[in-house]
Amino acid sequence: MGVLSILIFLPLVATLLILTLPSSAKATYKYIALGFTFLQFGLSLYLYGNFDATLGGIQQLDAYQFVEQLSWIRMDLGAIGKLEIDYLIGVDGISLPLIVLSTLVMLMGVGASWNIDKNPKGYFALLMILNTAVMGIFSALDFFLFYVFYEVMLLPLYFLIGIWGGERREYAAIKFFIYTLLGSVLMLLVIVGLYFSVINPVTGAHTFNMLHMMNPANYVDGSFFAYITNYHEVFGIPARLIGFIVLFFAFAIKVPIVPLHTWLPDAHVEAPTPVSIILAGILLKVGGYGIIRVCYSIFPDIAAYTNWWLALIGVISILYGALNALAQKDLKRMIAYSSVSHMGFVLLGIASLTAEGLSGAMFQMVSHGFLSAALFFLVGVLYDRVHDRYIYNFRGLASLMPKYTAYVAIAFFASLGLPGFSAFIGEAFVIIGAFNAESMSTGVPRWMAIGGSIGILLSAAYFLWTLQRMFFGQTRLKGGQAWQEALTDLNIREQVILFPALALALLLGIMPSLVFGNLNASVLQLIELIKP
Amino acid sequence: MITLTHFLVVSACIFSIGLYAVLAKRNTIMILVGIELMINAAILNFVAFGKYDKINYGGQVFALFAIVLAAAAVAVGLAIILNVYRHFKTINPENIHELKD
Amino acid sequence: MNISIPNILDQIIASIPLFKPELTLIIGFIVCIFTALFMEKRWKNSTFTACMVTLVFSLYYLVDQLSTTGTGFSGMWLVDMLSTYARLVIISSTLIIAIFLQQRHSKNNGDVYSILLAATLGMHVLSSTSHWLMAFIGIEMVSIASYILVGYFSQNKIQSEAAMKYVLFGSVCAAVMLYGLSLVYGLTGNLDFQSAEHLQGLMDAPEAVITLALLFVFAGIGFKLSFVPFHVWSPDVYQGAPTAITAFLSTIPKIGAIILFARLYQSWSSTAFYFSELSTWFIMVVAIVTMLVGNLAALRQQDVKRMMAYSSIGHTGLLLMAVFAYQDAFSYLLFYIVAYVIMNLATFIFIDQLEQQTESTSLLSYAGMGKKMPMLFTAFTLVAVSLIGIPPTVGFVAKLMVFTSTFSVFQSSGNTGILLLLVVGALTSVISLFFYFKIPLYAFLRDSGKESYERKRSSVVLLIIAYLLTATIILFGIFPNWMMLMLS
Amino acid sequence: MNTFLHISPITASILVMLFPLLAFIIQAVLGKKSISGNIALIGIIASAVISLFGVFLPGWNSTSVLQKWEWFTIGEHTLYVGILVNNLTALMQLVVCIIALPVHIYSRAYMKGDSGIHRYWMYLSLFCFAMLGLTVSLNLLQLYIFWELVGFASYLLIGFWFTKETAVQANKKAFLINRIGDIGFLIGIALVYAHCGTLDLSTLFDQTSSTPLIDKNTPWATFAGLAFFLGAMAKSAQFPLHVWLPDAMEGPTSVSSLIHAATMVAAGVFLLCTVFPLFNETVLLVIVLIGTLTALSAALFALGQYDIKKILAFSTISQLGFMMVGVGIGAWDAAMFHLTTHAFFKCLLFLCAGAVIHEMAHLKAKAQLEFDPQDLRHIGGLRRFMPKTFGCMVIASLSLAGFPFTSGYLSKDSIVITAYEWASHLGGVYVLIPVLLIIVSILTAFYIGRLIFKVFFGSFKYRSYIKTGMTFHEAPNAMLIPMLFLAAGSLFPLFGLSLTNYHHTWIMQALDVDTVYPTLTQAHLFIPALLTGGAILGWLLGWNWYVKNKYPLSENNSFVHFANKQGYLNEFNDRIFVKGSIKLSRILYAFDRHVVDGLTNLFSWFVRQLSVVVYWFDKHVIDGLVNLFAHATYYIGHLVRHVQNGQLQAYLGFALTIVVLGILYLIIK
Repeated sequence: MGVLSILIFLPLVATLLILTLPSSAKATYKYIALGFTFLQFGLSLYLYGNFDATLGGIQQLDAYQFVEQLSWIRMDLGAIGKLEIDYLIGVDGISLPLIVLSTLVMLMGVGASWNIDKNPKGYFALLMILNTAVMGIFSALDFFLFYVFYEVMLLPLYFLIGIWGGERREYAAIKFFIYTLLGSVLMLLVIVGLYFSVINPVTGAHTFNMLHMMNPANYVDGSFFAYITNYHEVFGIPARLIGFIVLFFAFAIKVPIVPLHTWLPDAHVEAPTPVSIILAGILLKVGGYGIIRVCYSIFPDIAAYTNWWLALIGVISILYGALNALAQKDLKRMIAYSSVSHMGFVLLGIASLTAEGLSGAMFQMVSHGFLSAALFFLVGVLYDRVHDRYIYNFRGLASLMPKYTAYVAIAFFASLGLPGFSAFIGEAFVIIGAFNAESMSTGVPRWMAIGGSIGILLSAAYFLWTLQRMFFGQTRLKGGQAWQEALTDLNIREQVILFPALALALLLGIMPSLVFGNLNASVLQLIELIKP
Repeated sequence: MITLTHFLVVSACIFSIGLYAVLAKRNTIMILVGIELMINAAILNFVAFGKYDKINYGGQVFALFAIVLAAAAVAVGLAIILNVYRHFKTINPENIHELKD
Repeated sequence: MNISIPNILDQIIASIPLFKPELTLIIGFIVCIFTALFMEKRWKNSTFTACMVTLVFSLYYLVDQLSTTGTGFSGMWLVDMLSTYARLVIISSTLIIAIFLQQRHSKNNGDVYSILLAATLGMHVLSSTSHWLMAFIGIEMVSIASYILVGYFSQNKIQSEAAMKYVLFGSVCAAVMLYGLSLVYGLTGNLDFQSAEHLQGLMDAPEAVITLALLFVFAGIGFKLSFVPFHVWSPDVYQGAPTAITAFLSTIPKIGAIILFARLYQSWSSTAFYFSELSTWFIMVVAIVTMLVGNLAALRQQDVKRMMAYSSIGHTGLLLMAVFAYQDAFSYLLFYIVAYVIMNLATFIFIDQLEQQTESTSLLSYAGMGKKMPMLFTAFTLVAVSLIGIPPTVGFVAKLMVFTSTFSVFQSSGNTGILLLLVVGALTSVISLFFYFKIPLYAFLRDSGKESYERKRSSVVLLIIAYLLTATIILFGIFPNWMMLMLS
Repeated sequence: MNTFLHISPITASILVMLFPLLAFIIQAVLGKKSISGNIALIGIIASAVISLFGVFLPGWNSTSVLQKWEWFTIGEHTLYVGILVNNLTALMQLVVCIIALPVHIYSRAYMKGDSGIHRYWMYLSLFCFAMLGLTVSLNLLQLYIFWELVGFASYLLIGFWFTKETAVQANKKAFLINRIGDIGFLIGIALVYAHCGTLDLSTLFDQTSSTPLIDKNTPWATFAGLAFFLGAMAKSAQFPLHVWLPDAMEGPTSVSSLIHAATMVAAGVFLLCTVFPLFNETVLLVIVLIGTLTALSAALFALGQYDIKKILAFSTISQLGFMMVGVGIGAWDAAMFHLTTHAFFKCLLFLCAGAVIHEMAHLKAKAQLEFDPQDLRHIGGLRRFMPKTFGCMVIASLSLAGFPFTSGYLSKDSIVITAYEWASHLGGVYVLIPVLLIIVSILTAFYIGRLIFKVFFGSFKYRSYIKTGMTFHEAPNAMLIPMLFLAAGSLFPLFGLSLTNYHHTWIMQALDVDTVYPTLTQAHLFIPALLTGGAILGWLLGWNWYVKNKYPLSENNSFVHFANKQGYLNEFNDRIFVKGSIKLSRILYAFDRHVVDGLTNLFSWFVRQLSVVVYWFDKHVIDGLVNLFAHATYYIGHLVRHVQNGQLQAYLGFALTIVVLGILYLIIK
């Protein structure tokens, strides 16, 4: 039982503990959850500390770290050979930052759900299951395992949104679920296809091992997804292209990209604050991670072939999301759309196929992780006080709750890409990478980069507009006197949750090497893989 | 001289008649009768073909079994129809549609 | 072939060992009839006990039959791994059904068990023969037994109507099948569909007649498997029949039929002649349509049993997919069957429990029940998840294996239709999410206006069984090879 | 002298940066408790001293030194943070310190008693840190970071009185328009990085290396150059991105003086000087044109203003235009020189204006009057009440107008003359540029004269109140001393003892860039004359028009004719120039307000509407499609159920019909 497995299955223990405890001890649930997530955070920091940044990972197993490999499922299916599934987990530069991020955001999430009083038992149990699934996704190296975690993640979310959500929670929950499942069942077909196209060079059996799938040598000639001598076509489209598109579709739903994003505003708005924190902080990253780890690593040839379109989609998402955010009157919705815009940068960076762009995208994912978490938390603070998020109902909050305003201002400026904060590094390097793409001749034209940079301008527009509209000017509230009393300034707990996130944003903005350092080898390796 | 074709034609006719009864009759008993007819058509075939099956009398044996099973099925059917009549006071399948979407 | 009497006798005596489990069943059947007649007065549950004993015994015989393979009764009786495992599944699920019946219908239920045993016997016949005569007998036995089971407890209109529809529809299909069989017999002169001359006869036969014959034959099997267009009876019957019987109908008869169908298809699709082509296309088209119809129609259902009927239609589509991809390796076919049986039994037990609580099988009556009985609904939700085919449940593994095998067929043949089959299979599972998740939706997300029901007649035994089944669903979902070890 | 403290210029300049940062952090931690501003003051004093003795004196005219530390590695490239100390940066840093110091002192008195004073000092220190960091950055990305930070600080300071609607509108506008520029800057950086793989100024523009990294005559270089210039345009409020600066006057006057007059707005010019080697002819020409246009338009706008700060704001814009021209014609040394001198006198102008406004505001408050304390029409004849302020202001204005003996004279000459040389070298229409510049400087003289006369001469509207015991007195020493200091700085001696020849000023000698075109000696004669003459003329007109707005001369004067002539001249001038130009200015200003600024607003409005449309699209089309799909599926499900009508025979019919159809199809096909 390696440290990574412990990291993954620790929350499961918490779940069991919570479920076994009688409801009379409901007060302790949150402390259990908090304790376990803290433990996890510690473990992830341990991983971070003992991580060897020189190893690349990506498609060679020996370059992964904290690897654990157990043969899990061996089934003889007669004519179609042996089913070979391993419990194979490991960490490389791509997954490490996301793991650390997830543990942190989970911590924030638990902190944010401090005063959940509706059936805390179920709530924290589900939260912990979700936690396990997320950790699993980021460290699984076997496609079957990956898929299992990927799907397991959905169930708790459905209930977390559906039970603890807002008025239209049923709609939001099922919409989210259907969307993601649609992507993942199609993904399952591609997984099966890959399974038949790839053989484990050692045993000669078909395998679900992702790393084997990344190596062209392991493909069976004439198989459906074979690298060379592949005549398979479906409706005139080459098989590998189909496979890539389907996988991309599956993950793009999670990212989400326009026009597959419509589950996101509903899910975010209806979800309770902690869940939207986790949604924005972690689950969107699963999409980006999937694109890098699965689509690009397993179909590098197609990746190089389609990146023009991916970049286009990225730019569209950036601008489209930003414009939508600009039009919002509900603060939470506004932030949800801003996530769409910011995740567009991730896609653009990935599609640029340059070291700068990819690193920028990864960095953007990390920074957006806790920044959006902080933003949603801030919205939650307001909502807790007066149960209203309508921007026009607030005016001049600055003089009413100065601390809160300060935090909001910092969070806003951090996420609109003010230098010195992490988002800037991410976005700047995505742009730089996109510009670089032409020099590297990866086929992403410069006007896309410019389009992306316009997105930065727009993000400034909607954040500043909100800031000016809600917080500055003379204090005028819809709720009148009642709200005046209700709107108390941040308390200690809230500050304790907020401060680390924003501090981290600043820290990473000043010392990006904290992330880039561990990223570089893997990114270069990936570039190598894609550029034969 | 009666050839195989005659048998087949006759059985086909019987089958069709049975089918008609099953689909068209407004009385469950008649439906049962229709079923019986269909089965008998098949039995007729079996016997007819059995004439050409030299090795073991598969056709005839099958025919026997079929008769027995048909009888059993019909018996059960009648019992159930009786039961239906107790509840519905009718055996016209048109009026028996409690269960539907 | 030598047909002198002593030879035949020798053969029969020689085949007895292969027939032990069925013999037990037959004996048990008779014993049950007598106990039901005479002992019930003095000793309640005597019949039940007798039935259980019988089942256990035949289970035992089956287990030590595991290694043996062979044919008996001049090739009419065929014992191989597939049939043995199938019968194992049948027997064990019959055990559960028997307990179910005993828990639910404790009074004047004597004859049910004998009929149940008869049905089981029929199923055994179906699953271990390649001879049309046996097949027909098996089908009829199962059908007649099921008619009786459905009609047995009929106290109200609905149940009697269900019985009537079932018997009439079934008999018509049987008749049609019989006619088809007669034609097949005429064409081939041999009733063993694995034998050479049978295939030879089909090869030489004119296409039109083949078409007629095959489709007629498939009608009979289609009725048992309830695939489109022979599915129409199942929603009504499932809804009308008592829940315990529905549980029986939705699981056991399908096992035998699917095994038969698998054998049939395997032997026929081996050649490249019109009839094999026909059956290939038939299965593909029917599978697609069945999955679509089943899942789409289920979307609108408000009655859980009816919904489950449609869901089982949808699963029939997937079973057909498994049959389609069935070559020598039967493991995933059995795997899917087992998974399907476990899931359905669990589901119907839960439905029954709730029916006892709320006197209704309508989804609306589940509103807000999640708070009152969290354990049950959590388990129920897990089963639903498994029915959709989401990991980490056995349903997912089963589905994955079916897809896998189908894909292997696709890769070898490159037939785009198969890809369509796969895509439909995938998409329908998304659709199915919608209606399966109505259960947790109502239970957890909605609030009940009504006051809580008084707990009455909720059988602990059944609940325990259901929970165990749920546990196995998860367990086999995570470690499917354990089940495979049992299967091979 | 460079043995001072025995620290290298590098360390020194780091310290210079760090002190304000330290002050900022301390005050941020202290929060409301730090209202005195002592911390900020100490910080800036320390910076000033170190920057003068530790960086400037040792660094000046010695070879440029740099030191860099690895920041992070991305891909194959490693980025460094570093400090670059050469004449340019050292000078800029010193200027910032020297200007910031008096402003701090001034603010102590000026901002006394404001409720949010603690934030004021915090922001001010933050700004100083960012600005000082900007000056000595080695790495373009690092530069960009500080570049945006100063913008952020200015955002905070403009919106300092955040309950004032206009103020928050203004700071939003300022930040957004600066964002446009920043994106230009970022694109420039991206391009440079994409082609050179490094962002270190030292390696990029390494004069010594035989093969320069950048071939500036490539299309991308042009593109990059324009991108950088876009950045500079927004920061330095060049037309048409100047619209934010007048609004920015909503901030406290002391802030305007430091940020929006002396230092931050000059950062654009500084940036262009830094990346100067990148520019090719095309870019430079664009810079010249935009610069001239800005200078001219802003000067014209300034003519018709009544708000003191607005006038000064426009004059700042116009002077920045001068500097841009300086850069554009390749004489960025001249531009830097003007930047330096301008920093002094423009800051001084603002401080004086601040003092005046301060007093007016006091009066307004005490006498419960309702008027805008910044409006010229309410102010007048103050020279009696605040002579010292008057003195300072006069010096500053003279310097701005470019009278001899002032620093403005030298620096302005330097630009205009070089422009003339440049033009005459190129010939043709290019001559228009220096001509326009001369006209602009005359206009400058006129409007600043107008300001002076209107404020300090004529009669004071509210005398009566002062008669009735209301005190209206000189600014307090805390405000006066900085002003006096700056006034001293606005005179020529600070820059060199030569009265006339700017070539002898130490700045020009140090930064001397050799221009391709020859120096024309005669230009050094007539252009200054022209400028001075024009300036004097402008002031005379102003004097005649605003101070004695009637004919000054009596009948029986020996100079009657001449006087009359002069009178005619006056009238003539009056009709043609003054009235005309003022009208023109009004019209143009209206144009600026309603068209240029209007365009900005229109654009923002347009984006708003677009966003609404897009959202509608998102909600109804895309999401609509999704839901439509769901409902369609649902409806199909409904259709499928039609078979289940409960009729047994219908079921049978259905099933068997399908079988028959199947048979028929199979047989027929």
